Amino acid sequence: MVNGDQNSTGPKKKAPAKRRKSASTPAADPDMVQLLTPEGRRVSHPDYDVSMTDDEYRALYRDMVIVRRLDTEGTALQRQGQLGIWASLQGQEAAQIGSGRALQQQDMVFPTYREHGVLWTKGIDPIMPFGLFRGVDLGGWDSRAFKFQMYTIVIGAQSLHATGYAMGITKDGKVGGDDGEAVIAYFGDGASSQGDVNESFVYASVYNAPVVFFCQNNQYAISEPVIRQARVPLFKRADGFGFPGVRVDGNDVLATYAVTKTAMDNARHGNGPSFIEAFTYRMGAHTTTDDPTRYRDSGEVEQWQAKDPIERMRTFLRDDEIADADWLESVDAEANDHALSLRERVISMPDPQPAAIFDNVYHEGSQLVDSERAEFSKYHASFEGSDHR
Amino acid sequence: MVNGDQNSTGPKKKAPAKRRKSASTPAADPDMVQLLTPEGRRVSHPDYDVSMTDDEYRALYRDMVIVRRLDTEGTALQRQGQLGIWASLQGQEAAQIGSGRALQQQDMVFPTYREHGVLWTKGIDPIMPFGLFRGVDLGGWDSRAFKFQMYTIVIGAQSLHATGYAMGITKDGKVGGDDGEAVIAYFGDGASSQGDVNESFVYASVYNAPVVFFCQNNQYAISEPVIRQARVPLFKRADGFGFPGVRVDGNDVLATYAVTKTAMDNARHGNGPSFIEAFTYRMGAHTTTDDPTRYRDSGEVEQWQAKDPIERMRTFLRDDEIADADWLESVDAEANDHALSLRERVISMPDPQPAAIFDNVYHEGSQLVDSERAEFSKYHASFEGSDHR
Amino acid sequence: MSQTLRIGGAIGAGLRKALEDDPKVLLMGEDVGKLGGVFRVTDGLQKDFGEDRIFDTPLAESGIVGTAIGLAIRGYRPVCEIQFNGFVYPAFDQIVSQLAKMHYRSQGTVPLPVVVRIPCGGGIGAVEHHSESPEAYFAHTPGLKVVSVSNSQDAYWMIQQAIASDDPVIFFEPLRRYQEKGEVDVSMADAPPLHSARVERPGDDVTVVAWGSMMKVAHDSATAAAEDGRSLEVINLRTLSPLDMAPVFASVRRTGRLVVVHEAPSHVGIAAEISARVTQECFYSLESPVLRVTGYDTPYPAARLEEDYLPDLDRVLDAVDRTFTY
Amino acid sequence: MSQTLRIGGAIGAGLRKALEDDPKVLLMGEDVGKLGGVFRVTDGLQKDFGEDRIFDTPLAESGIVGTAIGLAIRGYRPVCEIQFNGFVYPAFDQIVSQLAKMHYRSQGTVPLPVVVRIPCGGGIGAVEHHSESPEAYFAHTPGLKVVSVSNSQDAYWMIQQAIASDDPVIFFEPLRRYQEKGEVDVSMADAPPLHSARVERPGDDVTVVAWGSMMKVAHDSATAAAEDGRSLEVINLRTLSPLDMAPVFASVRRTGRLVVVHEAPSHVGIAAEISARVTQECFYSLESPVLRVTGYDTPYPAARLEEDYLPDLDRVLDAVDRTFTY
Ligand SMILES: Cc1ncc(C[n+]2csc(CCOP(=O)(O)OP(=O)(O)O)c2C)c(N)n1
Ligand SMILES: Cc1ncc(C[n+]2csc(CCOP(=O)(O)OP(=O)(O)O)c2C)c(N)n1
Ligand SMILES: [Mg+2]
Ligand SMILES: [Mg+2]
Repeated sequence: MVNGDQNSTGPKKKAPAKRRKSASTPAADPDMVQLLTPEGRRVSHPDYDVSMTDDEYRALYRDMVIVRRLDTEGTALQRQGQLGIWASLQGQEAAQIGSGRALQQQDMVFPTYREHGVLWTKGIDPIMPFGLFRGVDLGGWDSRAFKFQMYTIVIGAQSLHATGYAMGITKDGKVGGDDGEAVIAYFGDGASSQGDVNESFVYASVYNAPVVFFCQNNQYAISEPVIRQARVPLFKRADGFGFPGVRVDGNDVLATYAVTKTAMDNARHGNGPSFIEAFTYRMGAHTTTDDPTRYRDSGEVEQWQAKDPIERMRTFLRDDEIADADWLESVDAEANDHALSLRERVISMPDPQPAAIFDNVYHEGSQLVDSERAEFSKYHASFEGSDHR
Repeated sequence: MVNGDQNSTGPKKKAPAKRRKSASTPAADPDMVQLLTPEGRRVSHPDYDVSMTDDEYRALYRDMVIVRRLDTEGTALQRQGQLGIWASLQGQEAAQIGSGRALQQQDMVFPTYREHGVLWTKGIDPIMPFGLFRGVDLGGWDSRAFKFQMYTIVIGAQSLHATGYAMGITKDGKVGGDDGEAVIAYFGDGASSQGDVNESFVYASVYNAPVVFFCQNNQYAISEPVIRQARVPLFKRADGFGFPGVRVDGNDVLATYAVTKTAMDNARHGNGPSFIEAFTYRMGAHTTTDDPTRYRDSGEVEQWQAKDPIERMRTFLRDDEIADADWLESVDAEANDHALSLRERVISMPDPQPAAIFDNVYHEGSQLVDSERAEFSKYHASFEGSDHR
Repeated sequence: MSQTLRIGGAIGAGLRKALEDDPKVLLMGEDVGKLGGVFRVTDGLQKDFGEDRIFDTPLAESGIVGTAIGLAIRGYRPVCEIQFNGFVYPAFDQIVSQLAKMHYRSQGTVPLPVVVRIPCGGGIGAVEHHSESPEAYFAHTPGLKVVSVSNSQDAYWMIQQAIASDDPVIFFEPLRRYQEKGEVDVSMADAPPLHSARVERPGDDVTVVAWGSMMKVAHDSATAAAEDGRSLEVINLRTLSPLDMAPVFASVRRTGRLVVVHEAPSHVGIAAEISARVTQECFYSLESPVLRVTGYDTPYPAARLEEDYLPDLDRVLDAVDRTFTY
Repeated sequence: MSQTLRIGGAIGAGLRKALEDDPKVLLMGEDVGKLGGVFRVTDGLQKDFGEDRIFDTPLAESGIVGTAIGLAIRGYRPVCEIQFNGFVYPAFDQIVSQLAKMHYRSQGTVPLPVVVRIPCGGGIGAVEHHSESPEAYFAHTPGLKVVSVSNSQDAYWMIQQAIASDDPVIFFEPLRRYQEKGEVDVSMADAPPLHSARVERPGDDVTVVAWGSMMKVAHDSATAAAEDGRSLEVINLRTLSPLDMAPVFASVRRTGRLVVVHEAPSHVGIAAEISARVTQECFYSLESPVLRVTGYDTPYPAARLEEDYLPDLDRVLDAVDRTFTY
């Protein structure tokens, strides 16, 4: 199976409570929701908990391993000239899988350019965004069919689209009840400074829109540490706009899942917007064109290495005897297969036809574009047989 | 004297404490700083107080009476076709006089289009903004000489200018100490929704800029009640950006003075930005082109009438025997004189010369503008003696 | 069936018709609800169609257009009102980077039927930022369609056509003409296509092209010129992106002379585009270069100067005369 | 004294010189500090001039320009870096309504010496919003001055002139040429004025006008044309607002033929303005209409299509040929 169809691997709702070898002690930082420590110990939280079957625990682990492996392939493909650029999610797997798996089929996602993991949880073929990074398209896919909007590169712009879409849900009367629809808007710590993002808080609050603002605070906006964006924790921003904000350990897939599920359910039941700050770290470069050694030291990276989202989950699965070595290996093998098939399919992505430049500028066409298309074809025809291009 | 030069009429610092017949009981709403009740009773507040001489109390009252009278004249002048439009400050006299008088000479003001009262406290000839509303200029005055920037009509834009200017103060090393400089940025409740205003909060916080955001919540953005902008009190917005926010009774000139002075002093001493929500009411129309009866009922207006900033101050002055009937009358008479002299001077404001269109487009000139100016003159010369215009 | 309506009222009537015809149509903006907009164009619509469909927004233009995009993705057809021309700029990023490009980026899967209504132009003695003519910014932006109305008939039909269009349309309304009355055939079966220009007055000597508020100036000029025995052909461009040049080319091939009139500054304005296209297509027909009568390349001046800033009958006639000096 | 510098390095060297010459000069923007900007143009400047003068801003472009205006009012000379062309739009309102108009509104009392640096154009295989050419938006805005550099010598001198100017300057840098090397006379006493065009290659048959990234294409075309025995006169416009048309008029009066080249879409683009001006001034000299070779009127396409989208040598030569078909 090339995609992560959430029915087959996602956590089932109302899963039977399972034994908890180590779910008693509370987490360290009271300001940050945590259910699984960096050491892989389950801890409790007064407001949030998850009870999952072993299948569900394993599914989350599997997701994280696969999306990391696919991401590594993306970086490799760029290095080999197969992609123009790649934006790595390394280190943010728990934030993306935890939040993505907390979504229901009817929920709509408004991503940035880094949510490859969330895309996977929506059951979408992971090759989808590669067209954008390879430069064969502008990322265009049917964002409504997939319930996953196009990647947005202009920082923060999608937060308003998400809010407007959520306002539409309310107008459609699709809030209230478990089958209500909700929206999740992803953005980064840097985006929190944009006027658009703050305006989206205003609109979401005033119209009580069913939208969850999911901010992955990966500590950097390219080279700028988060202190360049705010001098207080980002999750505190929400309160002043009139809705709840919470910080979650973004490297803890269980906590991220629990917090996101609660927020999305609140939204779908008509209780309005909320803000989640997933406290995580961008392990790699901002993109393949970036050189992080210019602005941060290896010591910092190592500290976060010790909080790796996949490591801690693996430890938990092993210690709680939810998965054995064979199964863990099989997941790595499966991830590899996904990566290799992805690589082959990316490499064989065809270039678009030149005249495609003129396609879809308008839904109803335009005299101007049509005439330019005609000139273009005439011009290119004039080179037939010549050595032009 | 046509202007309100603040040395002669502003509160002196370190004024001797005076008798307080009625300064014991605390104010009603704990969330709103108040030192003078609508009934004109002095009340106490744990964090804020003012001790003023009788001269200073009277000066504040005089300011409010004069700016209201001048404002009435502005409305009258528009009705008589002498102005294109007028934006009335009626009801907001305490917010503007209280905050304006809390400023020091070296402080810079970034106003909206309604701060005629603040302008008065800066000792500026009140005729200054009438050029804008009459349409003979674009409001242009030497904003640096007056320490009072031009009126800004694009909602919220000035909040970023104020923040940038404040960043410059820090770079100049002009913070720290009682002679430090600070900036006050005025805007309305509606402006709080603008991206620019929220971005200015981010910048002010990150650079710890010496700026005070003074939001006059007059309950309306044209026809929109403040619930269209926010579902929680506006002063709470500041906290999430990392600086203090406070709500003050904007119809209480003493409380507004106290709160603003504290905030400005914090800024000038290097303690960074703060946010003040002056809770007040726009008694008149949004501007002379607006018809408030379309969107609010007289009952609401009457309720606020009972909280009138000038009334309560007059009561206080009388009850505390700070001013007698003669003095109160003399102030009304003085205000009238100001208004009449203003009216005469406004009516005789000359129209600009047509060719002024081309002046000051650039500081260093431009071939394009120069050639257009030349054509323009040639063209107009061709009408000499004709009945053109 | 014909009615007499002011231009503002005709837009309102067109909006009402669109709201009746399609439940997905929404009106949003500052003060569009209870107040009916500062020009009263949406007067009474909230009362009749409810706060769900006609709603006041927070005071944030980027938010207006940005949330309208989200609503369009959801399947609605939002009509955004920008209160005054000078206040569209905070929404510029959402318009040029999002609204204009999304259909292209989505390879045609996501149409964006969003209309942005902008009262434009000067002439009402307003303070700064209320008298701008920003058409060129939007016309230069691929992915947007831009139209400009100048009379009640067009106002009534073009707003409905813009709303029915699956492309984003920037809809310019000549604010100083809102009060002008005109006949509206509300039962017309075949309104001219949205993106078509129209010859409104045939003539032989000089072609005058204008749109929006300048149509009145163009027609008045033609009337005055006729008295001097000069026959002007007046063309109402109506659409600024795409341009409908065929009627202009046809006219200039006959007259050999063209004057283009607009309020916006001339430098890199729409008249420049028309000049370039006409010169290329009608090179041998031109008896004179295309002349432009426009606002000057300065910020919009103080109200007391706008009469001198804005193109008027005299300046148009002066240009018409100059086309005979080549 | 002459040095060999890449265009990016020459801008950096010019910035360094300006920082040394005037303590009021500041550099601000996203990642301009430690990182030295994503193109490394400001590399090393924060280290040498400190965080007070070269500082990273929050990720908010309206904030960058808006606070720069406040800093300029305070007496500083801020140089804002916009990271990529497509990200200037969130700052559009601050640029066109505030930066461009404030000097006019203040009746000349408040000069705004703010420079906004924008890496522009395509050709580097980037994703969307990184390859835009927004010159026309700014050139159409009175109150702004707009320039475009194309070689190391101009880069070094024009950035210093822009910073020294008391008017706001939008400063376009051809991002795909940042790496190209050129000689820079750093001790030159008389650099040409900021707002002057320059004939870079004399010729007799056809005039080719370009700027920024397209200068290389124009020169290559001239070289290729020469081989076919056709002599092109190449003019580097350098300044887009105001335009310096005198050298263009003089050239076209001799050649009678003009081709204008730019990356931006053609509809209401700068080439249209040049066409209109030249047709008006050189009406009797023109042997052919002014022809435009530009990007097409579509959003900037996917990277794999940009070669077909952008003007190149073949398209310029094709247009040159067509000027002989009239
Ligand atoms: C409006 C805008 N300005 C600048 C950029 C350039 N840029 C791309 S990513 C980025 C940093 C984003 O940081 P953050 O929001 O924290 O997201 P992250 O990349 O860390 O996931 C910047 C400045 C952009 N894409 N859009
Ligand atoms: C960016 C922008 N959008 C819209 C307007 C039109 N407008 C002028 S005043 C106003 C309401 C402002 O309300 P508020 O901020 O509360 O200030 P107040 O007028 O109440 O003092 C609006 C919408 C504007 N001037 N600028
Ligand atoms: Mg980040
Ligand atoms: Mg208000």
